[in-house]
Amino acid sequence: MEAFLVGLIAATLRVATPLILGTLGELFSERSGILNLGIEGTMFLGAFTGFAVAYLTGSLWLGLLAAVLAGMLAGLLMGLFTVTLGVNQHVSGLGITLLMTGISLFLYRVIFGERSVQPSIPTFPKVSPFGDTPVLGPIFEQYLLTYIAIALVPLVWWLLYRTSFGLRLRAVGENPEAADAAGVNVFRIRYIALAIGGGLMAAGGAFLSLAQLGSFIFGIIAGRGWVCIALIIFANWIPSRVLWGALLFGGVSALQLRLQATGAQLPYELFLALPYLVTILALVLAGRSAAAPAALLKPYRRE
Amino acid sequence: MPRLKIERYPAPLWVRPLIPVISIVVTFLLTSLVVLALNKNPFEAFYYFLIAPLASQSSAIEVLVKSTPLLLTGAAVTFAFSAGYYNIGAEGQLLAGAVAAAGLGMVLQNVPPVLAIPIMIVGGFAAGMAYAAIPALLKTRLDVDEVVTTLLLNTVILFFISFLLNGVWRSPVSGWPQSPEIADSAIFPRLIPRTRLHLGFLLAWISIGAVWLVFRRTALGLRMRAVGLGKEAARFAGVKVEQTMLTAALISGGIAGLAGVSEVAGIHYHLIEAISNNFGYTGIIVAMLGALNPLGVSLAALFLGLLDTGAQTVSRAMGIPIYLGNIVQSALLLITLAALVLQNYRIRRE
Amino acid sequence: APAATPTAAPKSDKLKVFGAFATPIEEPWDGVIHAALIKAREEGKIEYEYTENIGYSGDMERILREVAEQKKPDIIFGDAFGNEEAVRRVAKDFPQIAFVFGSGLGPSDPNLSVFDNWIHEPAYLCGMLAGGLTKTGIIGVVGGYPVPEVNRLTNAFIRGAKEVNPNVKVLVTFINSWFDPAAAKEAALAQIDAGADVLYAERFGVIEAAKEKGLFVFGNMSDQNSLAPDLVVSSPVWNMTPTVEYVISQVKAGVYTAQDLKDFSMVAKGGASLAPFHATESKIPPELLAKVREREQQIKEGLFRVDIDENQPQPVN
Amino acid sequence: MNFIVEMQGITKRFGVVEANQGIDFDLKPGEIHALLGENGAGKTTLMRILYGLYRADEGEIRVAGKPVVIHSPKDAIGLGIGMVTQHFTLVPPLSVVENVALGQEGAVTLDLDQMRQRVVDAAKRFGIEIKPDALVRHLSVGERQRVEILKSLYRNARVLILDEPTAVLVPQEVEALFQTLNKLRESGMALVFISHKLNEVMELCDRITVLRDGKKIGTVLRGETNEAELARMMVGRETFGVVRPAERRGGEVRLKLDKVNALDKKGLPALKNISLEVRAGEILGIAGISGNGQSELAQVLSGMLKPVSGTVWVDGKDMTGASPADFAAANIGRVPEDRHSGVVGDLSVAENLVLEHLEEFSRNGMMDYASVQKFAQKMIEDFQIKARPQDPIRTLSGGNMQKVLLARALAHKPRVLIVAHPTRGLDIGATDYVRSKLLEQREAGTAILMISEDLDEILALSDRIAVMYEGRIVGIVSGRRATPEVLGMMMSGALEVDYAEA
Ligand SMILES: Nc1ncnc2c1ncn2[C@@H]1O[C@H](COP(=O)(O)OP(=O)(O)OP(=O)(O)O)[C@@H](O)[C@H]1O
Ligand SMILES: Nc1ncnc2c1ncn2[C@@H]1O[C@H](COP(=O)(O)OP(=O)(O)OP(=O)(O)O)[C@@H](O)[C@H]1O
Ligand SMILES: [Mg+2]
Ligand SMILES: [Mg+2]
Repeated sequence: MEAFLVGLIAATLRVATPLILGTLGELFSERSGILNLGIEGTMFLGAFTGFAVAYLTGSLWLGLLAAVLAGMLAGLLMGLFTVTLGVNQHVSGLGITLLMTGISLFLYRVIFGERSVQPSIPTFPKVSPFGDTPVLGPIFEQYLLTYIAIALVPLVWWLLYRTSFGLRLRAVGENPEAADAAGVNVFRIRYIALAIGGGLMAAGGAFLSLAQLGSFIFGIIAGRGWVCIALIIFANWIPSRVLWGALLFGGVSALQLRLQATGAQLPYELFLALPYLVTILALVLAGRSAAAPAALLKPYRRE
Repeated sequence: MPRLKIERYPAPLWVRPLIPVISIVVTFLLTSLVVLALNKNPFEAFYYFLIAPLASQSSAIEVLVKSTPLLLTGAAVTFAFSAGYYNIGAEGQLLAGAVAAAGLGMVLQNVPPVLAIPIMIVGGFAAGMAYAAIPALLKTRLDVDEVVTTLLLNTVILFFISFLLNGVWRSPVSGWPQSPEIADSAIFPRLIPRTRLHLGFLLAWISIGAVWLVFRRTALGLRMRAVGLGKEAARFAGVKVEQTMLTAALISGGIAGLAGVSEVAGIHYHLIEAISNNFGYTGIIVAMLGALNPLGVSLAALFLGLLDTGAQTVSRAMGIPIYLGNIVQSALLLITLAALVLQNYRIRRE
Repeated sequence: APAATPTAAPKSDKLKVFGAFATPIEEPWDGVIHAALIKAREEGKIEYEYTENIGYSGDMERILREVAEQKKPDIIFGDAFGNEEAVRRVAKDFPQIAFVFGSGLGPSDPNLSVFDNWIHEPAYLCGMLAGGLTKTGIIGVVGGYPVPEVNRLTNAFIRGAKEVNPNVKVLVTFINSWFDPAAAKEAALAQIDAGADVLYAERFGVIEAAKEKGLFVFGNMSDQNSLAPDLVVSSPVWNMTPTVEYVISQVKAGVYTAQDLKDFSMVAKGGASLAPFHATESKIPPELLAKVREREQQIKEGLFRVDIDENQPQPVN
Repeated sequence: MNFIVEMQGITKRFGVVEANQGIDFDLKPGEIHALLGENGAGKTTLMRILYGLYRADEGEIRVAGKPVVIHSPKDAIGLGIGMVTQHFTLVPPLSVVENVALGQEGAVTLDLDQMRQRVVDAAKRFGIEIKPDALVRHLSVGERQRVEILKSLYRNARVLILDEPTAVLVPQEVEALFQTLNKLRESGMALVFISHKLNEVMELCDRITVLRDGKKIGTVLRGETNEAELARMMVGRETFGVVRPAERRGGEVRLKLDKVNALDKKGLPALKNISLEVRAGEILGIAGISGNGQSELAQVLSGMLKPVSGTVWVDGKDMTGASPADFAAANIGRVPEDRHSGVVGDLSVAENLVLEHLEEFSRNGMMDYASVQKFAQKMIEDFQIKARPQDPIRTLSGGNMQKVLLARALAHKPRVLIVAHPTRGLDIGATDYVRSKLLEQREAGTAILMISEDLDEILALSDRIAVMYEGRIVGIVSGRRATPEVLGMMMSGALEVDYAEA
């Protein structure tokens, strides 16, 4: 039982990592007033770019850096459409997802050709601060990126609530007219938020290809971006709740796979659907108090 | 450096029909760089993309087949969005309709088509409606944001379908996760013999017609638009906002459900998990590209159907990775959206 | 007038073959068919073009019709899973073309032959190796969906393991997705935490888990040793070349008929095999190796039959 | 040169509309300069240009003698220009301190204590009372306005533009605002005060510039002019105002409230045991300082808010907790507090006009657009609305929008009419017109309940006046006997009048 729980907790942290990164990315974007449905594609782009660059240069860190940069570019492109042009955010986001997925697949084919066994690279090593200590040892034997993702949560909180950028970001997402009148450059803040957000999303994707798998496989994101969209609402746009939401979601997914390994006869589909149903339930309970940024989905334009 | 200034300056009316053309040309210029990098002829690529699918009667009809589910989901999304209900769940409602069609189709053995087909249509509509009712009631009764609930429910029903197809409905013949074939009498008749154009295409146009009729000619349509454009003001003026929104959401779900019926009864004759090629999500794109206007929506659906067909053709004919199609499609979508916005502006030097 | 029309292919006595795949060819199943056709083309036996990622939402029928009408190929290879009826409808309308499709159903007259990846025999051999290699007495299989194609491999693997090690416990997890390598890896790690020390990677992602934990693992479909040379002991390998060559010869001879090409995907005809052990050979106990080699030989000669069991395996066997 | 701001030859076009035509305007330190004009005269446009929200098509701006180009509010702020716009530009979920400091945080990281201290200090220095830690969301309109002013001052504004600052305030708040503005003038600031209220301008300002139809009519010194002259400059005529016909007692009771209690948005009691009656053919004015329950009363009487207890009768029928749809069906005309909340901006004038009574314009659910068009034409004529039936209503000026709402409410000869702030923000002509329509309706026998913060309006129109204070009705007096002094005392809670006395 103890071993099961230890394994479950460790797995939960792993499964939650890309969700934390992706949802924090979405947090930046939405706090600035832009719903970024490009997240699924941006995570995919991150997974691809990270892998391709790491494969070609032999450096995982360069891969990660490239993934983040590519994600930032995707965020800026989203900005071009939603911030500068004020195009409908739902459609721009879906368009960005399509485009980023297409570009990644296309380049993968161009760079790696057709192969029967996918290319692979050594992954990021795990760190184990507690060594072989029972319980703590295996639980905290994690990829560095997992620690980075968790550490980002308070960092993002600090950025949002304790820096002038954060204050401006929140103002821009709530009332861009007011922020503008106060001398805040709404457009610039939104672009920066989208770039940071895109970078984080891509890092979430890169975690899968560079740490979890060491390869880039077509179904690698498998809808995790959409899960992040649900999580951001579950989290009520608050950084700490992003962490709890991601852990809850990760925990249920991990539990399902682990129970199967114990021989439990499970209705898998129910288990797989459970996190989604729980999110809906949480929404029902949180209901009216859910506080989306007021300017979300509304393009800002000076007349 | 002179500062450039962007100012509102609506383009003259004659520019509007040119927007798609301009967008296509711009997309062509951008993506031809990719084609050139592959040492292929971009003109040839775009011939296959945009013209080849229309060059023969049979492939032109296939474009119509392809656009059928998009017309339906586009109409569905238009209904909801116009009433200010952001139904991202056409995908899930389509699947619900497909489940109903597959289920009904199985039990309708020995029922004559004149009965079986209306039952399929009504059943699919009802299933889509029922699945749409969950988020719609949560929205109108408990004020739960529908964008997320509909998005989440899209995934939930996929698990349900997986449960059916890997369990009770698994085809006893192939063992593959697909439902048993529907009865012959439940299969949609072909509109043109020896093509795949089926009754669903007609349903699609009826749905588009319904969008037009409801929004332009009925009191319900005016109420829906009022709610969509100004919920509280409409409420003040005596519109029953929740009821109107619920109606819009249910009709929207029903039409999306029809898309599911149409795919099952017109194309596949059974249910599979991959029955929807993101038709529900593409429906959002269709509705927005078409500016929530029946004519626009139908043109957008036809156009996306063409692009989808063309993407396959290019890849096949020129040996270009199939993913170029995704790139061109999404680039064209984004560029068209940009062009629709930019037509209202001009750039001037200050 | 179109700026360019496809240039008509120069007439030659080579057969024109077309590949129609529902998935991207990176997907291993279709990848194997594609690889065999590419090989045939490189050997100068055929002209070959293909289209991929057709999907399951109704495009297969259209594309097959277009290809049949416009390209007039002699043979169309592809996979019919999820598109069975579409493929069969088109085949019926073009009786002069040989349709050769992966399918869970039987052939349809006059011109649709079927094949499948009948690699349960090497899967059985892998099971034997796994049963012999495990120290904990627990081994694991991670699969996509419990469909017949996956079930029969899994069941064969389990039986192979039990032959060598009757007390072995075999864990079976389905991730309910064809493509979610991260979930497959997590499923494998869960099995490892439950004591498994040898794994069978029906899906991508499992080898990565074995690599991380330094455990022996078996690939699937093609020789995946390169993913972890010290750890991937072997893989049941599917080879479509015997099927492709047989069909070509039949069509050339003008005697092609609809048939089940199953045999050509089995060990006896070279359509299935156990991948080489590479660097892991030295780590396999010699008695075990001998036993496996013996069985392999028996299978080749038709002296040993691996049962085909397509029922869904239990989570724990 | 002692001008701090000089605007010369400013022209601004919106499509075909010339909102400003070659306007000259200047400002001296230590003065309050009024910008006076009717709706649409171009006041806001001119000042938005100065604040960088619009670019002028022609003309030149000099600040402290130097020609400048102002691209954005940021540039304006840099030049020491601040503006308090009509619709506040505050961020509701942020605190007062955060709102004030926004964009002026000083460092990359926020030192919250220091930031708070600086804001509080600034508030003290300028004598502006604020609640530093409250969320703006929870502040009253007057409090928000003070935050807005502080925001500009905090940015070292030497020039402060106030766009119709009194339109949203109650008398006491106006008084406080004027004190603040006087103090700022004494400190050497230059202030622009936009208004259509002559008495305010005469009370507060040093110089007055009058605009009409986008053109400057002239600039006069307060000491050298009077209200009549200003009015003439504004509208080109001298007298206006409605004379109420002789007082008369109404007929039968049409609207009756009995011990109605209701909660506001925050869940606090907003209406406490409200009981009142309105009779056919009378106007009952509801006076009170804003925020004393008038909004909630209007909402209860239009179906937008459900009372927690008590009863509302209309024509003897229990309408407690009925929906807006029920109110519309019961033929109760309603003109909302905020006109933008009563019309759907993107629907046409015609569609907005029929929205309340769709059943009359449709058969079997199908709209009869011919009769809609006819109806709209008639209303546009009858109510002198400057618009076409097909125009989106958001393109109408405030006055015309108000006329549409009034037309919609009156078209069906309502049994009861509920109007809130019928003339808020309207120019003199439109105000006149709306008031005459209300009196016409009174003559026709409608029972009218009119909520207003404009005491002149209350006194000019009401047969009886009920005063609200802290959610209660503290007294009902007859219009004949009421004086501003008495009402003012009641509104401030200093006096209660027995119902019977009225
Ligand atoms: N953004 C805009 N687009 C088009 N026209 C505008 C715009 N803003 C103002 N106008 C037009 O410019 C003219 C002047 O408007 P402005 O708002 O400056 O008037 P105002 O004097 O402030 O009126 P009010 O007293 O109602 O506030 C009006 O005719 C108005 O219709
Ligand atoms: N986007 C716009 N397009 C066209 N005209 C506009 C636009 N925005 C404002 N206007 C015009 O500007 C003028 C002033 O608008 P505004 O909203 O300030 O109304 P207002 O009369 O001041 O009423 P309120 O007191 O409610 O603000 C109106 O005449 C309106 O026609
Ligand atoms: Mg104004
Ligand atoms: Mg105004």
